[in-house]
Amino acid sequence: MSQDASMSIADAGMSAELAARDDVIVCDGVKKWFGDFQALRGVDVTVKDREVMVVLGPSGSGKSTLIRCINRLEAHQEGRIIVDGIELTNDLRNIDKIRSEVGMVFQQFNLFPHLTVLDNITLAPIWVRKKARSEAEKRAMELLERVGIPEQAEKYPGQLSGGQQQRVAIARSLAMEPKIMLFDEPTSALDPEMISEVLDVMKDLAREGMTMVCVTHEMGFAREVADRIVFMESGDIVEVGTPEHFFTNPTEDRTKLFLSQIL
Amino acid sequence: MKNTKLFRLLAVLFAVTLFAAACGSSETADDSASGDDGAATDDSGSDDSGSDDSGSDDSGSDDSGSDDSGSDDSDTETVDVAQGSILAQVQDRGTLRCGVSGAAVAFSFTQADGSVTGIDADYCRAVAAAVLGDADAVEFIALTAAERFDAINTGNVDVLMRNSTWTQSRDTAVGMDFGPTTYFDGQQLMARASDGFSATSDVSEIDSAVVCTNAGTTTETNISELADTLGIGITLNTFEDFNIVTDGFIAGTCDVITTDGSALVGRKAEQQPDDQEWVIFPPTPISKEPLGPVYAQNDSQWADVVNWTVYATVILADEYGVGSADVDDALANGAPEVIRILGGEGEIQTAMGLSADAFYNVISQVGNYQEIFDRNLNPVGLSRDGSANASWLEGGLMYAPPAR
Amino acid sequence: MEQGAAVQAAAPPAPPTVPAESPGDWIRKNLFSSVGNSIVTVLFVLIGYAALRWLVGLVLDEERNWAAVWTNMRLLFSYTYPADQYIRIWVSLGLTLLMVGLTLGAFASQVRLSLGGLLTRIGAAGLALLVLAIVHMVDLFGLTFHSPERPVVVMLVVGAILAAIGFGGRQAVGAGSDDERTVPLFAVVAGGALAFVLFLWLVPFGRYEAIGGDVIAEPGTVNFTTKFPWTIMMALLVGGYLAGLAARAITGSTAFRLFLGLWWVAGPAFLVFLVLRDPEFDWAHIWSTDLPMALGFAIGGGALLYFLSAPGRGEVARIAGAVLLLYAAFNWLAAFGDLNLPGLGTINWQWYPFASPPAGVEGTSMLQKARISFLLLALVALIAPNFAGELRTRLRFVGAWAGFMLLMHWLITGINTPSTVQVVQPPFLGGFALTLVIAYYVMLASFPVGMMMALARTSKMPIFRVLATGYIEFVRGVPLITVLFFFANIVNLFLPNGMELSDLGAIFLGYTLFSGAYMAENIRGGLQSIRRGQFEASDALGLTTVQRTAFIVMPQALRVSIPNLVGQAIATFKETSLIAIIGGFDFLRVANQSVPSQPGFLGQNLPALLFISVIYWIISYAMSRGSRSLETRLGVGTR
Amino acid sequence: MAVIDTTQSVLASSQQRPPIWRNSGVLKWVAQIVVLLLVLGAFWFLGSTAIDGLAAKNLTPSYEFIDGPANIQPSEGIDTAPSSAGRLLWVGMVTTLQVAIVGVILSTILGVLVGLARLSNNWLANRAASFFIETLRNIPVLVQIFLWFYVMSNTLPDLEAGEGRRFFILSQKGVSIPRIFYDDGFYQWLAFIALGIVPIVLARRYFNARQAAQGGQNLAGPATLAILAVFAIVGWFANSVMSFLGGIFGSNETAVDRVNEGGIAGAWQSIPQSLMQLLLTLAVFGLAIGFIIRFLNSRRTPAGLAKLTDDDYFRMIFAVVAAAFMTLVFWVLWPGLSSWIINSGSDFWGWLGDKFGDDRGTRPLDGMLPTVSDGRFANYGPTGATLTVFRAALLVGLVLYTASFIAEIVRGGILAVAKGQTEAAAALGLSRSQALRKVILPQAFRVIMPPLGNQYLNITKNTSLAIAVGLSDVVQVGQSVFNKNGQSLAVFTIWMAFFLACSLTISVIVNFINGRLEIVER
Repeated sequence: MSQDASMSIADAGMSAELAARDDVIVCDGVKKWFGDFQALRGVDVTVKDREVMVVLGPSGSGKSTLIRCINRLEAHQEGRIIVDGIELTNDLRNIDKIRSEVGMVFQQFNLFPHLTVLDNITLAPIWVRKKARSEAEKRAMELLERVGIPEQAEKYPGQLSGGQQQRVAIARSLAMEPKIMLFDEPTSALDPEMISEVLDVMKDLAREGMTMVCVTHEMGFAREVADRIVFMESGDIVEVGTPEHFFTNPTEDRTKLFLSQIL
Repeated sequence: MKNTKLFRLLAVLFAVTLFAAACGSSETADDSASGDDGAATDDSGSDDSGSDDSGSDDSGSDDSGSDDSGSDDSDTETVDVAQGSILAQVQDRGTLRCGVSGAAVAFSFTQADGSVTGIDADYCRAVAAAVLGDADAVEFIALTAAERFDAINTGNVDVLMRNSTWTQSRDTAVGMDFGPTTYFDGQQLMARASDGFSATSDVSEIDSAVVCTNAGTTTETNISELADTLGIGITLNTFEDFNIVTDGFIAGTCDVITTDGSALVGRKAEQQPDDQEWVIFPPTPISKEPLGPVYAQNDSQWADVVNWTVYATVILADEYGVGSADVDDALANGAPEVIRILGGEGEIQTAMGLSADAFYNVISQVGNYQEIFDRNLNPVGLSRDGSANASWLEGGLMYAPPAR
Repeated sequence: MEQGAAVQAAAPPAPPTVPAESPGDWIRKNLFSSVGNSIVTVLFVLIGYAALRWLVGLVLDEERNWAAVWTNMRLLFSYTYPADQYIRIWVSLGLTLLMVGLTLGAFASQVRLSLGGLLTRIGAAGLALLVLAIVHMVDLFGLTFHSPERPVVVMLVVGAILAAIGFGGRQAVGAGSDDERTVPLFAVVAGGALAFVLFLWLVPFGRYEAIGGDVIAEPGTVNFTTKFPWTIMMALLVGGYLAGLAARAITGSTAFRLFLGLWWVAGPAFLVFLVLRDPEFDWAHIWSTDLPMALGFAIGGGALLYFLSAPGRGEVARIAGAVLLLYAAFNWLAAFGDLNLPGLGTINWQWYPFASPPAGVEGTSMLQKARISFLLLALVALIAPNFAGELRTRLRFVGAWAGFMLLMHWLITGINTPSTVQVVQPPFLGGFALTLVIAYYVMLASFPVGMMMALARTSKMPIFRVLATGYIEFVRGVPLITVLFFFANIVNLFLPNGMELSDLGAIFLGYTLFSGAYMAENIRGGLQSIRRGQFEASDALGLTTVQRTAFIVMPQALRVSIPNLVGQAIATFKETSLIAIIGGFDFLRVANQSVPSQPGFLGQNLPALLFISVIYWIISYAMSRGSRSLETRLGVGTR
Repeated sequence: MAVIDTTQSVLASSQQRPPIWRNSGVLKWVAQIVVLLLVLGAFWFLGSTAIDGLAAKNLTPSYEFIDGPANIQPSEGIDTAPSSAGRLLWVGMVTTLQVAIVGVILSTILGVLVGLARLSNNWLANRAASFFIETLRNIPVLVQIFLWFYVMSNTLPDLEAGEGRRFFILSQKGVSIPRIFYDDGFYQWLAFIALGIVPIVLARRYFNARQAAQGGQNLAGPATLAILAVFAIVGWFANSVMSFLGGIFGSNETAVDRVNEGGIAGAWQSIPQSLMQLLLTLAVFGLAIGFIIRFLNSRRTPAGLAKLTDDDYFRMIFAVVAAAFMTLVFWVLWPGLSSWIINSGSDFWGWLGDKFGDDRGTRPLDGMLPTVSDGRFANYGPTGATLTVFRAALLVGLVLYTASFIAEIVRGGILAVAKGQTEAAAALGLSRSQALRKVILPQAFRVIMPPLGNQYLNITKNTSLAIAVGLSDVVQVGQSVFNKNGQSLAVFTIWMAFFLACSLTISVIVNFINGRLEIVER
């Protein structure tokens, strides 16, 4: 019974077409503590293949923690997370598999400052995917073209602007050819004029059918690209729905309050 | 298919590795067994079977620097003292490892050109000349007072010539044997004439003085025992380095210094400032300090070699006056005992495991007792005449058993 | 104005030039700007006068017999290394200077020094000499005047010449244009070398020799013994610099820097163990045993690693590594011979063909280097999957292993082979050479110790953390001298029968473990300065812990901790002097005990001590200056 | 529905644990436990080898030599004719501590002065300080100590006999200054002053409240000083009223007498050993359990207890294991510890009782001028506080060396306070000295404190170089002891314990000060 109930919340707001697709990420009663602080209080959510899901919520609501658990940057303590049919446990093989299938883009870019842009992008393909260097570099240049900065390949991250750095970070993730991309507030640390160049790259990705989970405050992006929007507060999912439902007719009071503050 | 072939190749290569390791060791063992290399002692580790790594002298440890911390243990070495007499080890090795002080004036010190001189150093050379035929085949191992006896016990040195006093406890409990005394010394004190001292002063006059001496030796214990017996109060400062003691005395920081009389005489001869008149007292030393060679216990063959090297120099010096200059002449037409000692007949020496001309080499390369004494101790103002170091013929204590 | 050479990179813009001011203005501004300032000035003039006068008096006192130093130069620097083998020392020094030149050329080619600053410094040095000489001659408090003795006259003349060159040149160059008039570092190096060589050729030294306690001086002979070698040395230094510049331009910097780095890690070992010691190799043994074994480990181990580093063999490698590790541990256990377990009886290893035979029994035993190699192979096999990749990556990995094995086996063989250089008084190196060698190897060896301990201490695994913290805090809580006492006197008691550490080996081990704890703290500082995002990004990309540490964390952490590491290196260098207390013939002990025990120089401790202080000072100061300029170039201090 | 099925099947199948060789949770602990076992095994192996080897040499490690004769006499220290080796080591420890404390104080003063001079506008002061720093910190401290010894003994004037009653006598035998020492009434005086705490607390509370209510000057500080002064002055004359404490504390007699005499010392003495063992056991387990309870509380949330990580469990288990190990120590490994605590506790109270005895109660403090003995040798008499050349060489070497480091630390600390802080202080209208006292120095102090603590640690450890100049510190006497009796291992453990205790004390003090200085920030 409880299983059914949780599934109903997790799958809420799904169109029939979406519901028919495969589950790519399944979170089932995920709980997480930091010391005595409980960041996730039993989160149930399912992400479908080629779906773009946007996670909204006030700061400290557990959005980032949730997607970091999906990549096992944080280990959840109770509940289960299944990514592409593989459950995240202590099994090293599963962790490796999931990490190489799930790309992640951070708020602070987290490029490696002592490596050139090209080395940043080729590092993981060479050492994790075991590709030949020449092949990895070729692929890296393609990706840099795609994010629009092929001329910066030999520079160090410190020499680039924030928007450029974030695009390199996206290229770095894409170089691993992930099935799923996680975005953790990718535009929050950017100057306003640089936000659009990053969002454009993300929109392209969405259009190409990448499965994406985005934590963001860019409402325009959410409305335009998202298949579904999840609203979280205090480590709980409060409301799940399509963008139209969410922005025009939210059911929960807390969601309304949040939207009124932010819009 | 190609892959499995590769695996087989790998397996074979790996087996080869294992065999290489194993074979290497057995050959090494054979080497040492054949005896041309004397694997028994530590420095002879020419075979690099790791378990007898480098000797203590060649900083063998530094290999850890080249690889990584995991191999610290490669600094280890085996010392297998149990195998045979030290004599055989020394002959195998080709050098004598002789423990000395390295900083004792007239006994053993390092010259500017790197050579080691002094009476102790000369006796090291004498033993080397007797055993190896070459007075220069010596490695001088400088030892501090504290570590010298351990060096004997662990076999790091073959013989110790480090102005070490022959005492009962050292001879028995600490586990060493002492050879014949090469220098009869005694602890004395040195003070300034301006403080009212003369050569005939008594020890009780040093009441309330600041007394300085060197640490880790018998002198320290002697003086505090004596002060207790006499009921006088002194402040005793002890130093690792006798230079500080002398310097403190020159400066006046120390009122009285004390150590073996020979060292005091040497320092007085060399270092006395113009305005201070140093006196050494009391006339009869406060202790007996017979100094001589020390070697490991229970190795009578080696003990015989060291003892008779000393006796040979003594007999020839005092009884026959044969020195390095006239040794050839003496061998041709000297007294029968001299010829015997110098190897004219030969059995005495070969019975000891030495070559017949062992003591001839000693006398010709190092000299007799008189020469060694004159060379090292005369320059610092010490003389044999009238002292315990004079020949028994002149009332001294230098006496050797007959050679026959 | 800093003392010494002011290293100034050409790249950053120099501050705007200040218009020249008259000396009077300068004095008023810097010394007498206020009443308080004037009082401070007067006070410092008096204190400075008294201190300098005392210092110069100390050096020039007639009781100082400086011949104690000049006569014993050889003893001080190389101890009893035999004179007829001295060519080895010259070769080592020449190679080192060549590599110093190459390194300078490769890394510092951009550095230019301000000409004005340089000249000012020369002038100031001359002025300082003049001031010292005058201070010595004029007794201000007693209002008397000493007529100058010979050394003072020399000081006056040299000081005047230097001051003339410096300040005259400064005037000729013109004031206030320092930033434009620069000279390349090369010119300074070459000029210094030239001055030194000219000095040797033109100034007749005496050769002193102590024979039987008498000091004999032969004027004009030092030149003949040292001016030729020194000229070659200086030529090598300058030639190396030029070659470094050229090589950098031709080969591109990465490969060349790798070569230099390898040299500075392994090169000194070659010099010490193969050039200075000249091992008497037993070639039959080498062909039959050493070489096959080294090749076996290089090829066999390499093949294993090649197999294990194929993609997707993580678990195979883990199991293979664990098995090898057990085997290596077993070898070590068997090496100790029979194991007495109280209450459990004795474990006898004799059934194992490679166990050490009991004392007095002939038998086979595994070579120590085979045991080490197995252990290393096990550890490398465990981390092999982290370096898996396509063919070239794997080949490079295997190549590194093979090269390392051959090098290690060769070095261990070299170290364990007796020297052909017969020294009168072992160890074969002493004095300054010993100080340098110990300091160098302790720095080198404590680095991996420190790195492991720092990683363990910052690790998330509690037992590692507890162990590392315990080790680091324990070592840092006790004085070095007690640690050295322990290792020099006590540690052999802890080793099983048949194993013994040589004196220097024990000192080296103890000092390395001591230094490693401090090193760990310095590296930990660097590790903690790395932001969490770097770890997360590496994890998100799927890098393993080893890869993350090797490629992302350590390179950044080490860069941050360079200034502290250099500080640690200076401390290590200075504290080698403690070896003198426990009986090693290092620089200090030779100066403080060997020299003043010679009959001619009894009690002449002060000259020798002052001399070695100057040498210690030059090296430490040069290192700290170098670290400071490195710091500026890496931009560590300017964040 | 097929999709749901796959998810369900994954959910079902994943209930089984991953195999051991790739379970990160298991592997992590396996690696740690293997390393722990290796380390413990190595310790056990090396330790048993050492004990066997020593036993073979008749040198089984024991601490019995502590009660044996001293055999050597320390050159200087609180007792130059110690009755036992233990006493000898104690004399050495006191000398070490004396040198360390004096060194810390002097090097701090000198270092701060030089550091300020380094920042001075005066060119000469600036250069001189720079010269001082760069010269001294680049020469090994051991070389400096040797140099100072030779320099001092070569240049200082001779001590003339019969010179007496001056405030300051400098010679090649050292320097002597007036000595201030505590007299019989000292402890009563201290106890009397301690009485003043009550009025001080009351006064502070009153003045603080008044300032909070009415504003204006806070007189709490001056009032504290005034009350202290009053109690000190009155106590100087009236300290003997405190001698009744002697009876309470007990007497400094033999163990049996103490029990009869009563007092705290007697009560302490009559504690049976097993009770002390029990108390100690209870104490350590109490500590462990207290730690676990506090730890669990910190992990408790409104929603219940948080899920604990491996690390959390490790901490709790570690606490229990540590307590169990200590229990083992109390009952099996070192049962003597309990009786030692009983005896020394009793000794302490007995000693204190003796100090408060009825017949005491004279002047608390006394002073004497230095004199020179009139005998054959000119030596400083016992009246002055004398610093011998040996100790002076060590002290000067250590102080100058350490001061050169402290100067750089001070300079760096002051420079680290951002320029904006000075400007902000000026903008607020604070005067230069106010800005320095209230804004710059407190912040600089925060930067300075941790490296300064390190330097204090270094100076304490470097006191061990006393061996170079023959000063009888704990290392030098320790070395003499094991040279005589061969108990090197035992002496080594005593050194370690002593220096670790010193280091720990210094870090505790530095951490405490640091905690007080910490700027509250998130």
